[in-house]
Amino acid sequence: MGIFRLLSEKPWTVQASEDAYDGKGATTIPSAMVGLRIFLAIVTVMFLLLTSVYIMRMGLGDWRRLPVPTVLWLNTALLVLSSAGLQWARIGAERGRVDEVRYGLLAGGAFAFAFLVGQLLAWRQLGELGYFAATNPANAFFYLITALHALHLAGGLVAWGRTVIRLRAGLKLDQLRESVDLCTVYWHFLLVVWIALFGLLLVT
Amino acid sequence: MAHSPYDEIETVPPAEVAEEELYHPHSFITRWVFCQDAKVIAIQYAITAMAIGLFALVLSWLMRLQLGFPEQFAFIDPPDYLQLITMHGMIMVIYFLTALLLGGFGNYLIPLMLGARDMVFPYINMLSFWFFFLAVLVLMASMFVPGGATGAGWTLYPPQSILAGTPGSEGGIILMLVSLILFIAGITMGGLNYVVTVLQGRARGMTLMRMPLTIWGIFVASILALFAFPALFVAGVMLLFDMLLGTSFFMPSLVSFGQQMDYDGGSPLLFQHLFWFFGHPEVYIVALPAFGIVSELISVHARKNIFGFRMMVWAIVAIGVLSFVVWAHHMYVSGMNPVFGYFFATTTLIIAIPTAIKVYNWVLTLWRGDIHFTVPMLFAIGFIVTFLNGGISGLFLGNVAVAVPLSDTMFVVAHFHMVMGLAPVLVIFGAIYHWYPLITGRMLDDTIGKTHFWITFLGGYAIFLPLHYLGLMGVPRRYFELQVAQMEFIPQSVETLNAFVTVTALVVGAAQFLFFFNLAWSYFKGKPAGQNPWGATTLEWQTPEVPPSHGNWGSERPVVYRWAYDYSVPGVEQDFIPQNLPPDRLAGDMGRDSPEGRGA
Amino acid sequence: MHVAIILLIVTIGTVLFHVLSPWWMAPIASNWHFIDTTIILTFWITGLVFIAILLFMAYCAVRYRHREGRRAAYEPENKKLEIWLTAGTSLGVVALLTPGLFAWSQFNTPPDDALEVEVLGEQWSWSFRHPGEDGALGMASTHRINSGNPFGLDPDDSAGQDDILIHGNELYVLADQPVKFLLRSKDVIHNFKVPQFRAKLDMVPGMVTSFWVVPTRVGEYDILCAELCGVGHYAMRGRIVVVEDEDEYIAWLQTHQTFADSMEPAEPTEPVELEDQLVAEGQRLAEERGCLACHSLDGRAGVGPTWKGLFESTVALVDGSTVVADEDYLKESILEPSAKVTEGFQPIMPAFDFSDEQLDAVIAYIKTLE
Amino acid sequence: MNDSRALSNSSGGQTQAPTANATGQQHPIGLYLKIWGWLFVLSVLSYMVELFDVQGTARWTLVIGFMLLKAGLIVSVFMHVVWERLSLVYAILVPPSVILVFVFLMVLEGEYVAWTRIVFFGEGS
Ligand code: HEA
Ligand code: HEA
Ligand code: HEC
Ligand code: CUA
Ligand SMILES: [Cu+2]
Repeated sequence: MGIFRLLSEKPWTVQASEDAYDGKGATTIPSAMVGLRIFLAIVTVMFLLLTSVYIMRMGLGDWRRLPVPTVLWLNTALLVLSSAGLQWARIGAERGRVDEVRYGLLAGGAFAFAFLVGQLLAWRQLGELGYFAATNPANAFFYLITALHALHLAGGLVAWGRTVIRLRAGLKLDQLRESVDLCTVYWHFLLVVWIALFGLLLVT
Repeated sequence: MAHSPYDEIETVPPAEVAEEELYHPHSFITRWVFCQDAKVIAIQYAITAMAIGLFALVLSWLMRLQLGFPEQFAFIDPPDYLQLITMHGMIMVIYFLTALLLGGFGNYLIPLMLGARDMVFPYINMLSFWFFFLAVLVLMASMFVPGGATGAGWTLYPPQSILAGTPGSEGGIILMLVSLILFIAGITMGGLNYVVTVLQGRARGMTLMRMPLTIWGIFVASILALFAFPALFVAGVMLLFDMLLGTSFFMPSLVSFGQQMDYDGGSPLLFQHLFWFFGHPEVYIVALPAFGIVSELISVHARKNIFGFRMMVWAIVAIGVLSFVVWAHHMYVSGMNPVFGYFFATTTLIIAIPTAIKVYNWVLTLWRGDIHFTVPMLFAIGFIVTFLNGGISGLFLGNVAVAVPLSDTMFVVAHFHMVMGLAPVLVIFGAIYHWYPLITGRMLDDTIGKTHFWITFLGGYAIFLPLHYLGLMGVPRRYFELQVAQMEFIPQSVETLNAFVTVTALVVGAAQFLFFFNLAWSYFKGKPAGQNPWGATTLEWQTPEVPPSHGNWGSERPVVYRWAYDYSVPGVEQDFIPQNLPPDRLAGDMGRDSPEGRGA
Repeated sequence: MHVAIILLIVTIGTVLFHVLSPWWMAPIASNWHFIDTTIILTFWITGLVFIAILLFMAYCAVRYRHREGRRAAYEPENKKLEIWLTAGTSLGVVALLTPGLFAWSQFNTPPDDALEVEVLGEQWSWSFRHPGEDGALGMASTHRINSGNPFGLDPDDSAGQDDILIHGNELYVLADQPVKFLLRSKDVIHNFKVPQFRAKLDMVPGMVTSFWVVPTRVGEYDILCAELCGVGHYAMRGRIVVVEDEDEYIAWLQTHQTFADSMEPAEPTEPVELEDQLVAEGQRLAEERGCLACHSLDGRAGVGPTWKGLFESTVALVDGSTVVADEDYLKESILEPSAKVTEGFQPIMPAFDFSDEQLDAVIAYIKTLE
Repeated sequence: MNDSRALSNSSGGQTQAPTANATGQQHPIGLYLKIWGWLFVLSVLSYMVELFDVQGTARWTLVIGFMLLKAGLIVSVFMHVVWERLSLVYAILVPPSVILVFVFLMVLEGEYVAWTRIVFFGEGS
């Protein structure tokens, strides 16, 4: 219940400053990671809002289920592999093994690209079957949600690319550990989001 | 300051930027254009926001001309009028107030008041400004596309915002949405920066409860912004889909000018829920920083600690949390599920309690104080009066059954201008008078300042007080022309009243040029301010150089020993103790230079 | 000192304005007195707090202004005072909220004997539907709306056959008869508001909303649209007539057609000559682009002037001048409607983007309407 | 939040400041494998719901329950939240849960709109 203790402190009762606060940030986590955490919370809020709108819109009567392209299962597997790759890199970074980091990163990125391509394929397939965004709200949501998710992943790939370039440039692992960490957490997050959204698409 | 144990810690703590990593500008471009120093970014934000705010002010004159003297200004036709109110409302709320309070004041004050050298992510901070700037450009561009800017009202309700019959439904609305999306991207980057800096970047000794209320206000407002803007983002993207791809998220089946449209099954209420889920927190996003700043102004200029400091912090936090569960009070007459009325009326009136406490505490800070009626203090008092008045009309609107006749009338217009168009704007003026010496090293002129204050405060009050009564009578808002002669329930005298309001608005508007003149003139000719002209305790006045230079703190960051409100402490000769003054030096020099900066 | 004086002036001025100004709620004409009472109560409670706070500030401004040697008190908090103030405010909130919620629950429980009348809004005019003899409104939906069936009624629903369709912005209601207005919109969101009734509600396309009133005072009142609905928002007005005399009411009802009558094929009144391709094209355009939503073909004025006999007629403009409606004038009126505005109408017609051929077609069609 | 001594850093898993040396911060791979196993089981379970075509409230409770469990596992282990201080956990988890109010009300609102459509337009599902 730290938050309540914190807020009931009487700041005018003078204390020594060292006891009060050591000036090293509210947490011991690097600031970039704190920033990422908060950003993830924001993205969660965004997808939750979408989900609630989805559920409401679903109840309005004209909802036609959309056939789930099989390729999505493959894509899910790809994204899992991609996350696994990054996790591998992260463990490698913790243990100081450059090779693991390199292969893990490359595998993670490659699978993520494959995932994006797979998503495009899914769009193509649906388009060919005549499921356009405008024909039904279920389709519209499908395109909207997958597009937003893909955009987020694409953003992640930019950060990933930067890490790979810095690895190539021969930066020390110590200097890279944070970037690898950030990427990995972001990837896991997007995997959770995807699994949740995919589940939603499946059951509705 | 003594050598601190801080220096011996071998790991670089996350928030401290090592000297070699500190951003150093190398050319004119990197110093003033693509600059990563929070102080420069703050100025960039502030100038852009003030310029666009001035533009929106001019738009309000045109609107008032039409309302006050209908038929005499033939160049304003109904589509123009709708475009005017939409651009006026949207710019004022988002591009002016939000950007100025968070981007301008947030960037300037957070690092300085917390004893940090800069924001934790300076590069992202710079990007944040450029996204904002781009958003402003796109917004301006929307006025020049065929069909002009959107005229759907700042609430952009579909279906009308994307159908023929509303100006700007061809291209204006698209650019408006794009601009909003850019703005959201920018404010998210900025907001992350502010929140993480507050969490991670404070100087040693600066506990959260020792932070000045200004920072508390900006901090909570930034959190609100981070979690509220996604709702606008989602709504905006979905509206774009409806418009460009023909989807039916918000669009039911409908017949537009006799033509069956292809839409089917969507719900316009859905957009309203999303919009207000953003929109209500948004009004507190602009109110909370103003609350924080005004607490600072009152405390400094009444030479007294803010009354009930802890309550003030709790109230800010409580308002922040509650503001997410009151949104549908904007939708009492929207046809939503009537059951919601009970819930939202209750939460809405509950949120008035912490707000009321804040009002009491401001007033009680004056009580038994040593009030210096400086220009910032005057603006703070003006704020209390207008905010109180507008808050009270909020109580009418929040009480669901009472809102039924008043909703969508001039009463609402009067409410939000008092509480948002006047109150925070007065605080912003006060804040500029207060911090101008820190930014430029010179005082603003006192006489011009007082004239500016009295005209703006009394004039503004006279503009918006009568509008409440028009609303009570039933006069609707967003009407191009009232056609008083044709409507029985409106007496002829309303025309005179409207003309009076218009004239007052023009006078008040003209008075703003006094302010701009003051800004420019004092920059060159103002009285030199010295180190700490108001005798304030907070860290921003304790920098080694005034105006603070790059990196803010010279070679050593300050250490904080006390809260921000040690004014008139018994037993201490000076009437203020800077936050970074070690207890063992209490009797010594307090670094206050020119007491004459404070008027009588 | 002058700060205190001005604060006093502001306080007194506000109170005087409140008491003396001639601008106040329009006299009520319905059963919603309770809303007015709650408003007055709110004025009293909040007004007293407002005055108290301003006067206290004025007092502080005099008593605690800076003088030589003055020193402020040091008092970080005063728990007792703060608790009292919080409690008092909470009490005030309860006092406001209780009648408010009570009124809201009344607002949402229409009496069983209320007459259901439908209000249909469109850009920018009103029409109404009375349930007819069976007292029940038939099903209606936007999908079925077309020029022959402007309400979109279901022809197979027996309840709808005797529904009385009322065009032309004017509605009669009986005094002291509870009415439940069912609100529907064809296109965008509107809001059905009669200031004297206090009650109002948005009309949302794709759903039906409703509220009820008992009109209590005989008279004619303005109907306003209170939700922004496009350029004609301010001009979207109607009349509601509250009558006491039932015969008068019935006589008025009988001047309107039932749905069943309106569906009978109209006797062919001088069929429009369509020999020409161009005219056919023009007619198609006029229907498709929605001109007929505002312009009638039978001489009645709608949102816009009728097209019947328009060509070559002399049109009075708002600026007092007149023009002859030749081809050039018609062209200009379509491409740039606000250039010359017809007397008696609002400049709300959207500008249309027609090619020259389309223009010719539409004008050719207008020419045939004599 | 300010009090850095109040670390709930018990199990030793802690991401470090960039330049600090990683001292015994490795997570046992076994733990990750176990979690992966659980995730797999949970996914299978939720697809079973689909397979056996459970309907109505039960379906929703099950599906959402499994989903939340999975999300919880991933967030707490892979994103290291279990090892974090409570206050940061609040800052990250509280705001999204406030949205649940919104979700709930939107479900009610959807039902209400659909209801008016069925009653007055004779449309609907
Ligand atoms: C800074 C901006 C700001 C702030 C702070 C507020 C504050 C409040 N607002 Fe306002 N509001 C807007 C900006 C703001 N509003 C805007 C922009 C709109 C219109 C949007 C649009 O439609 O375009 C709007 C519209 C709006 C509506 C919708 C009206 C309608 O369209 O039908 C409602 C309804 O509940 C409302 C209520 C309130 C309430 C209860 C408060 C409260 O927080 C006020 C609390 C303050 C006080 C209560 C004063 C102090 C109290 C005391 C000193 C004690 C006395 C009190 C008691 C006895 C209880 N506001
Ligand atoms: C911050 C918000 C803000 C501000 C400051 C204003 C300022 C003014 N507004 Fe505005 N207004 C809105 C927000 C604001 N407004 C909104 C959200 C709407 C609703 C739009 C909609 O319906 O969609 C609206 C609508 C609105 C209407 C209703 C239109 C209608 O419904 O038909 C009117 C009519 O009189 C009006 C008038 C004015 C006037 C006369 C001023 C001013 O002239 C008041 C007096 C002037 C000042 C107090 C000085 C302020 C100075 C600046 C802004 C310059 C900035 C520069 C620096 C700080 C350096 N406004
Ligand atoms: C929303 C309502 C609306 C629609 C839709 C509309 N008009 Fe009009 N129109 C008006 C109004 C109101 C006027 C009178 C005011 C004016 O002159 O601008 C008018 C005037 C005119 C006039 C001049 C008539 C006169 O008596 O002076 C012409 C010609 C005309 N419209 C043609 C069209 C055509 C062709 C279309 C469709 C393509 C169309 N209108 C669609 C509202 C409308
Ligand atoms: Cu219809 Cu406004
Ligand atoms: Cu609100």
